Amino acid sequence: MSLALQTDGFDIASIRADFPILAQKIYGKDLVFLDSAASAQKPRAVIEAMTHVMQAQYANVHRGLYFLSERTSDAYEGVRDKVAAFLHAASREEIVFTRNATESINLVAHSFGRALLRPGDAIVVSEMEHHANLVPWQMLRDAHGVELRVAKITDAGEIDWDSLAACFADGRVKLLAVTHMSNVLGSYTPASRLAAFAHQHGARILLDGSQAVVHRRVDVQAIDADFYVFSGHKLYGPTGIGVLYAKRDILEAMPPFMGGGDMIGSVSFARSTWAKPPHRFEAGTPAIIETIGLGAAIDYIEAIGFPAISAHEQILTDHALKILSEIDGLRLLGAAQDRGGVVSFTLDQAHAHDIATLLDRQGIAVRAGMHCAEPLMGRLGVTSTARASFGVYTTLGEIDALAVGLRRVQQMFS
Amino acid sequence: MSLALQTDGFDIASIRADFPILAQKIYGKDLVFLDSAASAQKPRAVIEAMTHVMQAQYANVHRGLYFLSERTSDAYEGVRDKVAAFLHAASREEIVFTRNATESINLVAHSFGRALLRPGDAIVVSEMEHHANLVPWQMLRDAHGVELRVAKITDAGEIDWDSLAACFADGRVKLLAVTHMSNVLGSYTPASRLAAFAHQHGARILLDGSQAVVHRRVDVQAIDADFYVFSGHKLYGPTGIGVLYAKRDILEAMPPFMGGGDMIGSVSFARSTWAKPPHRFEAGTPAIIETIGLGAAIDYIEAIGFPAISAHEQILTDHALKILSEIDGLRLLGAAQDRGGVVSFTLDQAHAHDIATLLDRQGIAVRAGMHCAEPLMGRLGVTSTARASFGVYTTLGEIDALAVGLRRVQQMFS
Amino acid sequence: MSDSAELYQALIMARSRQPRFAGPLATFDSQGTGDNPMCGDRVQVYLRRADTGVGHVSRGCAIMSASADLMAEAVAGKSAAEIAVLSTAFEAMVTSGAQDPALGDLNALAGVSGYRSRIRCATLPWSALADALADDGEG
Amino acid sequence: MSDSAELYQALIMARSRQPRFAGPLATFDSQGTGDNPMCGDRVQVYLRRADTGVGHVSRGCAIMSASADLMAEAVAGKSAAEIAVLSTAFEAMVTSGAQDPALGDLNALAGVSGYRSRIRCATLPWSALADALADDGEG
Ligand SMILES: Cc1ncc(COP(=O)(O)O)c(C=O)c1O
Ligand SMILES: Cc1ncc(COP(=O)(O)O)c(C=O)c1O
Repeated sequence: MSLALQTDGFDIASIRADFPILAQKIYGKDLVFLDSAASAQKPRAVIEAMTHVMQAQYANVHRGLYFLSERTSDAYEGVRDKVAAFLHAASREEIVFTRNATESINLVAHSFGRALLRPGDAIVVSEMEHHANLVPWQMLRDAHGVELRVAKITDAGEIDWDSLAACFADGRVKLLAVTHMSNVLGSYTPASRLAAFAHQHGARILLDGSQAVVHRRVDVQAIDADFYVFSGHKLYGPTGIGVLYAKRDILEAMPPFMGGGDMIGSVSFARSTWAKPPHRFEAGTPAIIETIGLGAAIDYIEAIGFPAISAHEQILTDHALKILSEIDGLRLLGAAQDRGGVVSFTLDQAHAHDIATLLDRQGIAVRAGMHCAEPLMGRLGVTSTARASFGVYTTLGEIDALAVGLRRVQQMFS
Repeated sequence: MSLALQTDGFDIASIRADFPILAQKIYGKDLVFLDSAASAQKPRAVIEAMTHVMQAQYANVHRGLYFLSERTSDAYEGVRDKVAAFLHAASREEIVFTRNATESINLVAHSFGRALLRPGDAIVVSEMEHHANLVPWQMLRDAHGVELRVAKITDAGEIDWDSLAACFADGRVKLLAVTHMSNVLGSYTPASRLAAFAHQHGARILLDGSQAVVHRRVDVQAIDADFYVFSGHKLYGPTGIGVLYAKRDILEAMPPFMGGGDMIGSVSFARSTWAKPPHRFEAGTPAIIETIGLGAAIDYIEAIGFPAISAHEQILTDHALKILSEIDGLRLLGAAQDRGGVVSFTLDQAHAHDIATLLDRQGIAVRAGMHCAEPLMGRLGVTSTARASFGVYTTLGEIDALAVGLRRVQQMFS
Repeated sequence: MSDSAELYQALIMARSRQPRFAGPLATFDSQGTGDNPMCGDRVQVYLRRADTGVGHVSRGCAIMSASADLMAEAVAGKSAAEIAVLSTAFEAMVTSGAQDPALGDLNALAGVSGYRSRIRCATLPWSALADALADDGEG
Repeated sequence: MSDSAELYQALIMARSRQPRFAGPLATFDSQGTGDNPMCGDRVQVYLRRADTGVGHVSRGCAIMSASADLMAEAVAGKSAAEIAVLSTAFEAMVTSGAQDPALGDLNALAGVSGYRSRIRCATLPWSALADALADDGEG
């Protein structure tokens, strides 16, 4: 693990020291955590921000006229500014807090889908979507009579533009909902090109940024995204907090998703009116402590800086692709030109489950299964894969450890 | 504040020491926190449980085959058992995790409401509902064509049974959605009597336990509740986590609310099938850290014990009602026979906002406004109230401080 | 309590208790309303355009009703353009706490800047006035 | 890696690599399927009632396919009631890790108890068999 702890301009030793969990031993071995794409570990700054609110500042937000509530409201609403800046949104009113990326997409499917799409309109997703960006559209289809179309991907794991064009040919598509980075193949999709394509065809675009936002600077205005979603917990923040970005005019036109406190204008038994966005979409007591934790996570990442993070993860990914491809009987899935720190593979000799269990006993955490992307498994001709994914704290040495571990698994199975 | 720190069999000094925030000074004054009904403060045990997950155990749940994920899944699912025991549910499968009580009610309105109620069916709420238990039913009414009826309350702030009976007279009511304790008047409603009444009339009952669950032992089987909801953050737990209890057969019959990972059986582009309850209703990465925090909050409360908590809060409430009623020009709202630790009032001389601001500068936190119960304000003939509410850490001395503070406010305004 | 004196100073207490411009005008050209759904505050503003006479009916806290009354006094006889300037200066003053000589008695509300959640109380009458000014009398 | 040896012991490796009861039976009366949607594992079980002959088609990990093969061997010739007893004992054994003399070679799977998320792999074939037993041949 001492190998190449230091990549250029990136003080990995000090970054690792920021994550208390990395000092854990698993079955007496050093923890090699290669499952950040499922959920990332939390730096001390995030843990402390959450602890601080609870110890010194906590109260419910928005409606309290006293000191603690005002301070907590300021901190909560301050994170909205932070997220707006993080995504380079045009205004803070375009940032809606949700539980996770899944809820963000469901919110859009429900509010935009039922109110602004009409039966007969079509929605396009790609073959490499996470269930979170597929199932809500199926539910909308079944409830509301829209059509759901699937754009193919190439064998390399990139958008198949011919197939996409065919999906749009009849002019009925009103929404393209597509991942910005695949959680299985690591492929980045060309977000601004896809947005321009959708817009030329009179459709809106939703980008699932759950993976993408972790590895690179995202600029929703430069992309010209209509909707952009992500989860806090993959971005080194707490669970229970997610983000929906949507353009202001779209949010203004959308009815609420859930009803309750904080999202209303006025309420009478006969009839209620809605608050303006973003509050219209945040019913009830929000995830106050978690939102503040997300703010700390964004500060942490911004302090390292995306140029350094992207460069580091590029080195890791290149190294992983090279070293894993040298293992006989290992099949790497996907070969996109543009990819982030996620690598999926299968072994001829051993099933993904067996790989994960045997690596675990060496202290190495990888994910095995369908990765909430069952239809993609079918497309790839596999029933499951093993997946290693990288974060700011991942070292080249850990990737070497993975390769050594995989060879040991092969030995057992040969 | 030294006055009566000790009520019988209840070590309030040691309880207060468990809540780090209570040592804060506000504008140089001791914090007197009388807004627990909006959101309670967090004991060290909750803060530490959350910190511990993030420092030593964290990983995403359910799908990981490695050590950290297994441990975290066990801890997460363990809280389901804990909540089931806390509410005395018949099985753990009857406990669904949500963000808050508001989402729990929206889930029921959406999934039960759209799938199991038919246009023309009626829903009954009371005049003293929080917006969370009114607006979702209005939205369902407008989208789905059910009828929404309002049962009156008496001047004392109790359910008006004649009015309730009149609402049910035509046999079209299929759901009674009613608070178990008013967040404005403090009234407890007779939950099991209401449940029996609803059932005799062929209706289901949903109880909003957001306030009730904090002060007394709730037994959903003894009540025979069909649905019961509450929020973690009012129960000394973190934000971002709430609970929906529903009887097993009802949950089985309900379609999902949101779609995504973890709630599916199998997924293909053409069609997906749903997991069994409770997972069917928990799409995407759940609020893992917060759920574990809720577990710690329940342990904390159970260690004190509801008999002691209820007795303590009864003493506080009786004292507050007595001492506040001695203030000239102070009007107490509600006079239910059975009430919990929430007291609302108005002053002839000063508006609720002014009261809250002036008390704040004395370190006393109370809430002022409509308390997310705008229609109830109309019923009471006020536009807003000031509200003091009590928790396990509240002392008789703090209530005395409130009375002193209110007299000072009156002086300024006289 | 002494530091609250800064907010609840004599002029504000006096004007909330004995407002000079309370009640609808006998004749008026347009009307505007300010609502704060979070707390139930409501102010209605009546505007007579000829001399920019303003009357208000305030249902809410001392800050809000004093602000409405001081506003009515400050805008009397002013043009719409002058009112717009005044309104902007007022909002800046209650947000920053920095008194502005151009605001005269309105500066009594500077203390509200220290009470984040109360700023809205002070500005609500001004929203209602803007609403009245925008009202062309046909709505 | 040495402690993994307990789980992936010789019998399991052998039976997953060279199963003895793999493939559909030439003639069978009913069929059952076990699916684990979380990981994509699937096992199909073919049942001939006359002599309780079982064949399986397993697509999944070593634990699952070895378990299917050992199950086919263990239930051969047994009555439905006997199988129910065996199945309950098997589930208890893989959950607790306590070997049970009545289970014979099936005890090779005791090590799975230390791997919480893998217990489902071992029990999946048994669910498929229950499914086949419940199938009256008309479905
Ligand atoms: C009676 C009642 N119901 C529902 C709610 C809503 O709770 P939450 O905002 O946590 O969803 C509250 C608290 O605000 C309440 O007091
Ligand atoms: C591409 C992608 N989309 C959506 C999700 C769903 O995220 P969450 O479970 O946080 O809602 C994930 C992560 O699981 C993902 O990788």
